[in-house]
Amino acid sequence: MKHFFRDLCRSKAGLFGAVLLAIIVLLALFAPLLHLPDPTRGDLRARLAGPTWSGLFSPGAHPLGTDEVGRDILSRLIHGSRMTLMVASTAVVLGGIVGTFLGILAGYKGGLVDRILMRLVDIQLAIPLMLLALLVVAALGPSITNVVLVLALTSWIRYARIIRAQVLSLREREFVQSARAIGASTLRIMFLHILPNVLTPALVVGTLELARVIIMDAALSFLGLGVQPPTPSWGRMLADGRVYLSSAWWTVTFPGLAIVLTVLSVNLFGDWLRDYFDPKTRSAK
Amino acid sequence: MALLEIKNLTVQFDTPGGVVHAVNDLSYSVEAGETLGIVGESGSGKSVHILALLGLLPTPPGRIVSGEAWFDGQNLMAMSDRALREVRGGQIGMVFQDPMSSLNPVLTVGRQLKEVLVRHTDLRGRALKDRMVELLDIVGIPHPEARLSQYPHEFSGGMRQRVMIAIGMACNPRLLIADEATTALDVTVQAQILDLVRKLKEDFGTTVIWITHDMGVVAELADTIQVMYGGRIMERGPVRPVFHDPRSAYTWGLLNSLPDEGARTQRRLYQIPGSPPNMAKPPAGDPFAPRNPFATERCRAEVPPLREVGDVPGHKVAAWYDLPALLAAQKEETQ
Amino acid sequence: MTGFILRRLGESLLAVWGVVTIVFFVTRVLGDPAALLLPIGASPADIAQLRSQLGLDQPLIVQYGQFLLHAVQGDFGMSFQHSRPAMQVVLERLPATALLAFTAIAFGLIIGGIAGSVAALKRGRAIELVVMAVALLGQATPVFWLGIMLILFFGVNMGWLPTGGYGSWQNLVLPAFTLAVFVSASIARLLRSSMLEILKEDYIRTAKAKGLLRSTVFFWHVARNALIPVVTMTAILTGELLGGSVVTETVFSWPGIGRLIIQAIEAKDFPVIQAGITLIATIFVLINFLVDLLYGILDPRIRARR
Amino acid sequence: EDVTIAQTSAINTLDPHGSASVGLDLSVLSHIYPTLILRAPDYSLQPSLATKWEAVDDLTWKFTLHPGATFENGEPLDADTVAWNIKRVTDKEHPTRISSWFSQVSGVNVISPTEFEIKTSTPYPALPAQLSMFMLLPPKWTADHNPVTETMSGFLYKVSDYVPGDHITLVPNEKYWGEKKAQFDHVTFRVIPETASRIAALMAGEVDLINKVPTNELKRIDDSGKAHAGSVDSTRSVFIKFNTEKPPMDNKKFRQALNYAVDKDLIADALFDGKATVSTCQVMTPDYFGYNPDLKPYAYDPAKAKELIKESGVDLSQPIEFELPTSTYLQGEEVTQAVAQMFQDVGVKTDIQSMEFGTYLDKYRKAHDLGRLSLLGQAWPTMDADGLLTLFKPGNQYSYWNDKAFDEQLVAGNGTTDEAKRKEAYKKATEIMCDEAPVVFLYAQPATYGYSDRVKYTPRGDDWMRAFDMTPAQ
Amino acid sequence: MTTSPPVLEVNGLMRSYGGGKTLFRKEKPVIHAINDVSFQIAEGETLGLVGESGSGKSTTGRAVLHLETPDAGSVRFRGQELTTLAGKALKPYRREMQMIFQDPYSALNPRMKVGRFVAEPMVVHGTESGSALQDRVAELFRLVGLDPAFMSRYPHEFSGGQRQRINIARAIALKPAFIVADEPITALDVSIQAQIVNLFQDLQDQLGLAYLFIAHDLSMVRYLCSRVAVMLRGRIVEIAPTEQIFSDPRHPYTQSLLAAIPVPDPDRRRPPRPPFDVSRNIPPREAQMAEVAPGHFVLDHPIQ
Ligand SMILES: Nc1ncnc2c1ncn2[C@@H]1O[C@H](COP(=O)(O)OP(=O)(O)OP(=O)(O)O)[C@@H](O)[C@H]1O
Ligand SMILES: Nc1ncnc2c1ncn2[C@@H]1O[C@H](COP(=O)(O)OP(=O)(O)OP(=O)(O)O)[C@@H](O)[C@H]1O
Ligand SMILES: [Mg+2]
Ligand SMILES: [Mg+2]
Repeated sequence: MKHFFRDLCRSKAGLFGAVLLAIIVLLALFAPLLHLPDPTRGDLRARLAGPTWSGLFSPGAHPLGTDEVGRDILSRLIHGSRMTLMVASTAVVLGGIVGTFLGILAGYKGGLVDRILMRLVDIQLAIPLMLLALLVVAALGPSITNVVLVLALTSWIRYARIIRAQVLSLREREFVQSARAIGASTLRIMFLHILPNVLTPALVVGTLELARVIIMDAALSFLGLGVQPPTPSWGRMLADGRVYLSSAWWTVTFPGLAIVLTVLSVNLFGDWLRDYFDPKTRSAK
Repeated sequence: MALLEIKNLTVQFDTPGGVVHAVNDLSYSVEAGETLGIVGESGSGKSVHILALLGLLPTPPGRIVSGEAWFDGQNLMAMSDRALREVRGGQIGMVFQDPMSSLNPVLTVGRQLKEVLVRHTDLRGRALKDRMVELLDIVGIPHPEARLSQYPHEFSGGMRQRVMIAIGMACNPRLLIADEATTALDVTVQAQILDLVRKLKEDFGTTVIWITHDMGVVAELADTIQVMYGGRIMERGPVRPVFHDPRSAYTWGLLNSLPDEGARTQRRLYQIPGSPPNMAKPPAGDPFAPRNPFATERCRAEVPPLREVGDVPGHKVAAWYDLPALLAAQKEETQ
Repeated sequence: MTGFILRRLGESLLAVWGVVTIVFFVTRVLGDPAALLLPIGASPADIAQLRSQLGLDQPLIVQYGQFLLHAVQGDFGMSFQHSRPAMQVVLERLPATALLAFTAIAFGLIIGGIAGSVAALKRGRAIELVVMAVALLGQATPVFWLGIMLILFFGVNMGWLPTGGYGSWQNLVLPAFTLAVFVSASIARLLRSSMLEILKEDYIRTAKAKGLLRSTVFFWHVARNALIPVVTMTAILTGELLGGSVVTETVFSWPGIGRLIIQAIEAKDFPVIQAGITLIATIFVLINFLVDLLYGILDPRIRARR
Repeated sequence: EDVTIAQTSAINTLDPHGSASVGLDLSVLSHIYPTLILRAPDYSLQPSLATKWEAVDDLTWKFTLHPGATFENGEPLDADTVAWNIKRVTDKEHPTRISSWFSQVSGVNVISPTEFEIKTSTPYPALPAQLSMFMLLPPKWTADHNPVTETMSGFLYKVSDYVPGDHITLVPNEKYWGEKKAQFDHVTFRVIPETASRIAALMAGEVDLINKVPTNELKRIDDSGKAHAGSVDSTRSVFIKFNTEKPPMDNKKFRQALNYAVDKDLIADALFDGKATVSTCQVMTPDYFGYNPDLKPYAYDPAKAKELIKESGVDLSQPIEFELPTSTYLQGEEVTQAVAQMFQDVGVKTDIQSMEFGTYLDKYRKAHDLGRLSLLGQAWPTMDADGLLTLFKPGNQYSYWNDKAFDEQLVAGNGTTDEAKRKEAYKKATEIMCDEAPVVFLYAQPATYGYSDRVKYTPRGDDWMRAFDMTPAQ
Repeated sequence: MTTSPPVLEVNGLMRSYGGGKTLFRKEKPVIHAINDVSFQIAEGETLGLVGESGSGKSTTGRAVLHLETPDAGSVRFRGQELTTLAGKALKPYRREMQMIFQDPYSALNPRMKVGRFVAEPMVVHGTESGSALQDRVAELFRLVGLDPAFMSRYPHEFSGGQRQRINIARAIALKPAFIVADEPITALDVSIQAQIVNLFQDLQDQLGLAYLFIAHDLSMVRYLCSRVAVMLRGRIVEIAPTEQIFSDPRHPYTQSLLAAIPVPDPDRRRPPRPPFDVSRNIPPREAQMAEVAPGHFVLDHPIQ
């Protein structure tokens, strides 16, 4: 743990990403304690008020303005981060687990398993997200769990493809043969020998997916699938503010910025983490 | 006159584990027409100093701290990139060790051979093609014409290595540098390649630097042998005196480690005690001192300079001790 | 050769059939088009009659059989909304979609290619940081935000380009650029990382040791080998863009397939959904197939492994 | 002079009987095909192909046609043509999409080339209004052409250029038979689905007329100096529909309480910048026949609401689902959230469930399974109480409300063409509906618009978007 | 010839690659990587396997250990036929037979601590657990000459020789009876080669191991092995006791191989001589082994 922080402090980019991410996560965790205006209730008369910095600490101040129902955007952003981060990270992780597993399976087993899985990927890619989303709503009804499900469904293929390619080359490495030589089972080889060696690409895909998934939440809310109003989420805020982009820029720009910052921090921190967990680059003792 | 003269070359790597002192104040020269065999511990800077010389060192993490390398009156270290590219491949041919990864897998062998010829010679069209075929033929690849349009993966390891050598000598370089060029090959192919290099020397007076772990190859091919350890030269000189009368404890250890030829007489091979130095924390004095049973206090404290020894001119050793004397003393003791 | 192609084509056909089947059954659970097609106040009897007119009163499996039977003959039925052959409705939109997709991909590849190469070759310099930061922004910026900002600036404030629509090259610039930003961001990131890998390879050192010109090393040795992942990504992106980039099409009023299909889904226009997705799936599978062929050309080792 | 009109969605068909969508297909096609009657922006019915019409008796309407009218190809626009067209849409074997509009029409009597009668099975006072949405096709041409993809003009304009999904351009029809004049050399309908893009196109001078502008943008557009913007009341009422078939919505006191709980004025003022008009305890706007001018909206009285809820004895522990069709009504999401907030203020918890409009309609029309609360906006194109109110008639699948007394008044209202009698019946009906409160009455959705200063435009609250409501500014 | 019973008997082993249609060629040529390979290894014996690069040495090693399924032939381990076994049935034999790979760099899992890597065979076979396992790993580390403190390090922190020792520790963890060592010293420098070879010997003395020792370095083979097999294009062309083969090579390829050994003595430079032309002397399929002296077999076929 000590190494962890010392290493982290050495990398400017990694530290920046980590601090930023920590702030975002802490804000999300402690949102209820921050005495922010209620994010789900607004004053209709104060709707679409622009950001004002005068009297910042007075109760009626809206440093980032208000939305179309007069709710404080700052408060919605901070409270929304809970839902957004929860949904996005669950979806990314879920998609990551499934995709990584299937990628390893396809790559390691090869042959028929591989061909079936890869055609499955083709099929999945050809079906538009919207149809998939509607199907899930129709079949299971709208709920947060289903949002996560849809997002994870669109996500696993990206992992699977990239991991599979990686595994194809790993499979030929001698340590895999060595594992077979000692009588290790296929599952053991897949999880203990191959998996740790594909975590890096999985991490890279994951950081990229995070951005996509957060934004996708906005698309889903057009279908009524996303997070239900008035619960705040960044995607929802993007979707709802869209109409007002030209007259009330703050409604969309701040959630957009929040997404960009989150993605940025996750990327920077992820890059560093990747190096940290790569034993090759971590020989600093 | 020396074709290549390296002066005070120091190369370091910045790694998370600290600064690796890969090459330390290395100086030597190679005469035109000479064949220099370099042997030594892995990690002793054999490959790195060659890469530094040719401007091929990966920077970062590598860093040339100081040094000059005079090739034919020009300092390679001070040369512009552009000028250096004229020298590489044309005047200095290079053969790397790993034949599996040193050829570009997606280009045909012919193309990879052609590139270097087009770059450094005026051969074009028919003449170019003829030269390519000739080169493959020289290195002993059957059906050269057909092979030109094949990809590296269609060649066996030995054949790939021969292609690498063909590329290295394609433009009749004045200096050919081979870095463990035959390690992965069986001895017949190795012998073939050694014959080839000898022929090259005879026909063109090519100067050769041959890096290897195989003492047999050095004995067979080289005029001069240079033994390296910890980024420094331990011993250097014409092959005969060095093989027969090693003056460095490390050279002595190396030669001793070889199995006897002929019927098996030893139960165990001699092995040098200890393990290679961590070049991120190099020992203060003689890098070999920690493993050297003959080491003195001075060895551990102070880096010995390379000094002339023995009767054969050019035989030099970097050691504070006098090995023959010590060995004689030891022999007496055991008796 | 033919063996591989036939097998691969067979698999592709199977994949298209899979897509079509899934879509067929999925659409049927989504709702009833009859309720949407008739004006408010239409009686249940009217709706029932329309349903039988559209053939929706038959058992699902019969409908499916009929659909397959006609689909293999290229007949995807009449659009419920447009009262015209569904495939015709879809194909009308194909040129616009293809134009936008290919322009965006082309721009994206050029910009992303340059950016990614620069970032890889100038590793550790300030320029790498700048390029990668911009690429990250390009990936994280919501497309509609970017689109509308571009419209407001170039269309309204400057008046240089039309705010939307389809027709001349001016109409194409903004939507293509919007998509290209996204494409180039992906390409740049991918190309950079794959180039960094390639630059470490021994054969690059060999190429340099031959004294080759920098451009030769770059184009023939580095770029060529770094291309494979880029080709994979380009294929996915092309497929996605040919399937329609709904948000961009909507923001720029571009008459593409994506929006058509979304509208068809909203209106439960089954034939158009089915025709559209069959077309997309076919294109997609075809692209993947071409990519597989291209792999073989790019990397002779893959050719041998088959 | 040219004019460009932005539409929110692409037209689907060129067959005027193949779509019931007034704002899209029918708006475009009404430039090409003639109607017997045209509705003016002030909703008055104006002669077009028909010069005169009257109710002969409760079940018969007589029409007189413009003499000598023809289609562009010379086909006559006479009584036979009208009869053929009516037959086309009332053909029971091959119904068209608009057949339900004419379900009461039982036959046509051609008297002379310029005179004919329409027979209805029951009194149909709204028939002329309904006919203002009914366009005529040339019968002979239709026999060997596909009206879905081709057109044959019989009115002011004809098609010159059509790119499906993007735009359709019209030019004047030289062979037009009437006195009106085509005001523009080119009329282009362009598809611009995204609101922000539509406003941008107007500001950039690319289009001359847009609709469905969020109310808070109106002032900005108007102030820009490049265009004008405003709004009028539309004929569409927005309300919160109760599914009275599910408890506790069967409880009248509870329904009334919810009406008291909503601050309609605040919604109209704040969310719609004062551009919306609060409904007067009925779903009709003043433009409807049968509008009851005497009714007053439920006052905003949270205290009373709470009291009534207490009296009703409804258990409030569980949230009530509140269904919201997305991207359907102007600022519908905002209204729903505002209302939900007001409900909460009186202790009624709701659970907003947004869904895509198609899904919503499916629940509403087919599955008959609406949530207990849902946001709905309804209008009736003939602007007659017989129509809009029928949607609440017991037994009607759209009703979700079963009230005998209300039913009796509706039966009385459409049993005659006598205006006084009808008015009386609807007055009673609306009173019952106000008291019984099967919905939370909210407001008339504003019809917002923006137009460039190249044109003059008379705004209207029904959905028609027509070039002949505009003139060049000079 | 050998006195003790054979631990391993290989008979008529075949393995080919390729074949089938490809995208750009009508029919891919079939590579007969190994063709009719037969030999025996006695308990505690070391058989050297040398030959041309690409002659099928590694393939033989892998096929013997059932890491690759042979097309034909039999592999008997202590009398039990292995080629017909699969999955679970094979597992007990995996305990008894191990492999040391050519490349010490790629044979270690870069993401696994070496202690765990060495412990893995015992975990898989459930022979040891808990602190006993730790002790055993430490013991193995000492046995191969590594400091047990290195257990929690990652492979990249080790030198080539140390890595090869880790590989060996893993291979001997289950106290196997037989090990295939595939060019275990090729990539190492001379002083480390000596260490490894000494280690092999020590282990053989302590554990009674039998080795199949694949190498290019004939002087090392001569030093270490009691018998030598020479491979050429997938066939064993000669097999004999070491001294027999070095003193009296019969097959021309063996002869050229021996003649090509570089001698580490500058005074005795090998005279250049034309090498054996392999491509013109590929042993025909029907060629048979002939016993020319007791225990000395040579493939009998015409030589150009
Ligand atoms: N890219 C690099 N990054 C960090 N250290 C390096 C790098 N390349 C070489 N080194 C270090 O430089 C030193 C010299 O390495 P070099 O490759 O020259 O050894 P060598 O003598 O060629 O060994 P071998 O016989 O194994 O090829 C070693 O300690 C090595 O760890
Ligand atoms: N997986 C494979 N696919 C196709 N061909 C293969 C495969 N493995 C080996 N071969 C081929 O089989 C032959 C024998 O290969 P093998 O690796 O056994 O040779 P080797 O004797 O170990 O060579 P080296 O001394 O170079 O290690 C070679 O021609 C090789 O190209
Ligand atoms: Mg080296
Ligand atoms: Mg091998």
